[in-house]
Formats: sequence, structure tokens, C-alpha cells
Amino acid sequence: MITVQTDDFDPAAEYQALRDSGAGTGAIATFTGLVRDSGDLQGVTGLYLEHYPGMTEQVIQGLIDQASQRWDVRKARVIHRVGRLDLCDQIVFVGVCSAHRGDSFAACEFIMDALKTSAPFWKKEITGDTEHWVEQKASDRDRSQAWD
Amino acid sequence: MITVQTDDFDPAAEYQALRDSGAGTGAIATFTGLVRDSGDLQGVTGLYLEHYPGMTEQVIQGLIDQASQRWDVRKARVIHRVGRLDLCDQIVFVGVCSAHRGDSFAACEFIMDALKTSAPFWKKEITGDTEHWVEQKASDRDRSQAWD
Amino acid sequence: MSTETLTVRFFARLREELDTESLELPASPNLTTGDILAELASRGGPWSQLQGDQPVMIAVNQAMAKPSTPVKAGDEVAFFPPVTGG
Amino acid sequence: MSTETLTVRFFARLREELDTESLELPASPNLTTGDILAELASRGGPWSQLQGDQPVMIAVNQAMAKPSTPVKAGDEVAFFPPVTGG
Repeated sequence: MITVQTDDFDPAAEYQALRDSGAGTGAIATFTGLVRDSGDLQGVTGLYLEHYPGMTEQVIQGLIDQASQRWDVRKARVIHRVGRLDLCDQIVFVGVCSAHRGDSFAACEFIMDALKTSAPFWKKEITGDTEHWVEQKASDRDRSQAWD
Repeated sequence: MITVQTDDFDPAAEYQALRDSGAGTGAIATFTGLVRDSGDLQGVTGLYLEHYPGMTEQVIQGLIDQASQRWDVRKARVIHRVGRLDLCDQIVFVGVCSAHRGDSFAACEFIMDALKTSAPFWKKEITGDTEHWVEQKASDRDRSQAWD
Repeated sequence: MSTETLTVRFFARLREELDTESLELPASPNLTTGDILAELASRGGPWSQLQGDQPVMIAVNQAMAKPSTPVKAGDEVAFFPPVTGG
Repeated sequence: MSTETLTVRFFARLREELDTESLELPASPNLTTGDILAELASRGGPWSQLQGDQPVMIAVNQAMAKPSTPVKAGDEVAFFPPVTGG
């Protein structure tokens, strides 16, 4: 399940939903991304996140489908926030449950890495009165291509 | 922080503690292991977990130290349960927070993989009236050695 | 949307710098996304960047596409900078 | 614990099959964990498995050790099957 929303999310509730996926689940891997205080610029006080409604969900569903073909994925959950976010806010949640831990780790990390380079989100960093669009990092492209 | 306990644990509280590790935290990776219904034998109804008190904590602290030397680890948390566990019960929690996601994923998975092959825990599977000690899996040794 | 036109959408930095969220263009035969980029870039000013040094990502009907991807009337074409979510 | 002896502990399947949680052994000079394994295995019966086909893991003072690891009076030696936690 994929949700793009302005509201905050509750990783505890998401974890519980993954855990309730049945007795064959032996492993739950989760990732949560937070707004850090050191982005492209020093002194970042917040972010503004824009996305391409409709395409975002399709791209992420495609990543979950790819992950499900490569690994045992019993359930996958992705939440991504958009709009104005402050320092320390939660931005993104990816959770995967599998029979075995290797699958849950790999699928969770793959979805997260691929989301960073292929899901149509754009981040603007806010620093006091100024703001600027974040440039894509070469390291993110490299991490995503490492899965090919 | 490392805890070995018979009681259940609350991943939501552990996540919150990791999240409260400061504004430099941009990434939180967690793993939770659950009792599955298909172990060495079919029809597993529960587990009994034994450990070597004292050594367990030392070994896991050593793994956290190794992870902290290889990756950015702002905080790491490991909880492992012992004693009698039922189907679907939570067995183990590993949570790591870092500045960047790659570090949190790698450190979390490394600690979990290495724990499986080096922390002195032993699992006995209970199937109806019978019980038997689980044998170490070659796949677990391979996964742990892959980090060397 | 007329079946004679296609929609072009812009996001993030491009949307701001072009001061345009979307526009309608006539859908001529054998049109590609690259043709649209070239036509828009020829407007000059901020539009030049559509064929400048900075990479421009392309989607057609909400799926990633290339400059060689053909487009037809009714399609939704989008141009945007490399993505930076997560 | 006497300073003349060392403690040997067993865990999991070994503890059950040997029906022994721990025992005290005299600490002779130049003793290794391998010597202790050999001495205990010579008791026969279930003790033979300490030098059998199944791997036996060794710890000295709660750190992983080898059959060549030296031990002295006061040490805590442990023998156990390969671990299966997590």
C-alpha cells in the first residue's frame, strides 16, 4: 500500500499492520527518513516537498512489484509526505515483511534506494528567509544503480 | 543499548528513542524477528530460547562497536528475548539511527546477521508434545561471512 | 482537453522558473517529447534551459520516457528536474 | 571457586545431553580448552560427542575461543553447540 500525504504518519501503527500479515512472517524491516539539519546548505530549518500526483503512486507500485519479483515480500508499505516539513519531521516510511530477514532487508533497502532516484518528488530546502531546490546527488544514483 | 529479557518489547517505544537521538539523525532502520510457523519441522507451536548471560551482552556490544567503526551509527539498540515464546511472538529487535540511510541499513543488517552466528542464543522448537534444538543454518553462516 | 492537443506539465524548479504549471500544445503527427522540448526551448529566456546543460527528465502519461518517445493527442507529457525525494 | 580449579559450563543441547550445567576441574599448567574437551570426551557415553562429528563452540571468560586457547585457574570455560538466536 502506498500513501502520499501532507500529514505525519505513525510508524508504530504501520509496524503493527505489517506484523498482522500472518503467521508466515518472520521478519519485518522498516526504514524511516527524517529531516536533517545539514542538507545542501548549512542551517536548514525546513523542507518543502512537491510531487507529481498519480505518477508518484504508479512509480512506487512499480518498485514494490519489482521487489516482489526479486524477493519474498509478504506485504510492503510506503508512505511519503509532501508539503512543508520542519527539522526532525518524518519524511518517508518503507516497511517490508517477509518470511526471512534477508528478503525483508533487501526489499526495504531496494524500494528506498530506487524511490530516491525514480519517484517524482522534489525537495526544496528552507534556510531562514531563503529557499532552494535540492540537486540530485550522484551518490543516490550510484546506490540505485547498484541494484541493477 | 542491549537488553536480553523474557518480556515482550515495544518497537514503537524503541523507534521513538532512536528518533530522539538529535537533529543530525536522518535515517532509522529497524528489524524485528518473529516466531514463524515453519521452522526445521512443520507445525511449530512455539520456541524456547536459552542464552549465556553476560557473554551474550558482551558479544552484541562487540558487534555494535564493529558496526560503529564501519558505518556512521548515532545510536544502536538491540533487544533479544529468551525463555518460552509462542507463534507470532517478537523475538529480536535491532534498530540503528544514522545521518544517512545507507549507514543505518548496513549497520542494522550487519548486527542482525552477525548476532545470528555469534551471539550465544539457542533455540528449541516446540511441536505439540515434542521439542528439538534447532541446528545452525549454513545460510546464516554464509550471510554473516559475507560482511568480512 | 481537446483530442487535437496534448498537455505539457512542469514540476519543481522548472515550474517555478518557467512560471508555468501546464500548457496545451497542438498534437502534430510523428511528434516526440524531444520535438516538444526543442519547440519550447526556442521560446528563449528561461525556456532555453529545456535544452541546456541541466538534465530534464521526461514522463509521458505518468511513466518515465525519453526524448525519442512518441506522443499523440490527449497525452500528458511532463518535464521536471531529477527527482530528490526520500 | 578455588584458585586451583576452573569452571566448565555447558549450554543448550550439550547441557541437556550431558545432564550437566557446570563442573569444576583442576587447573593443571599449560592447559588448553582442547585438553579439557579431550579429557571430558574420554568419560565416554554422551561425553564422547565433545570430540565427535558435531561442532562444539568454545568460550573462555565469555569470549569466543579455540581448542588451542590456554586456560588457567579461575577461568570460566564454556562449551556449546553452534548458536541459533535471532
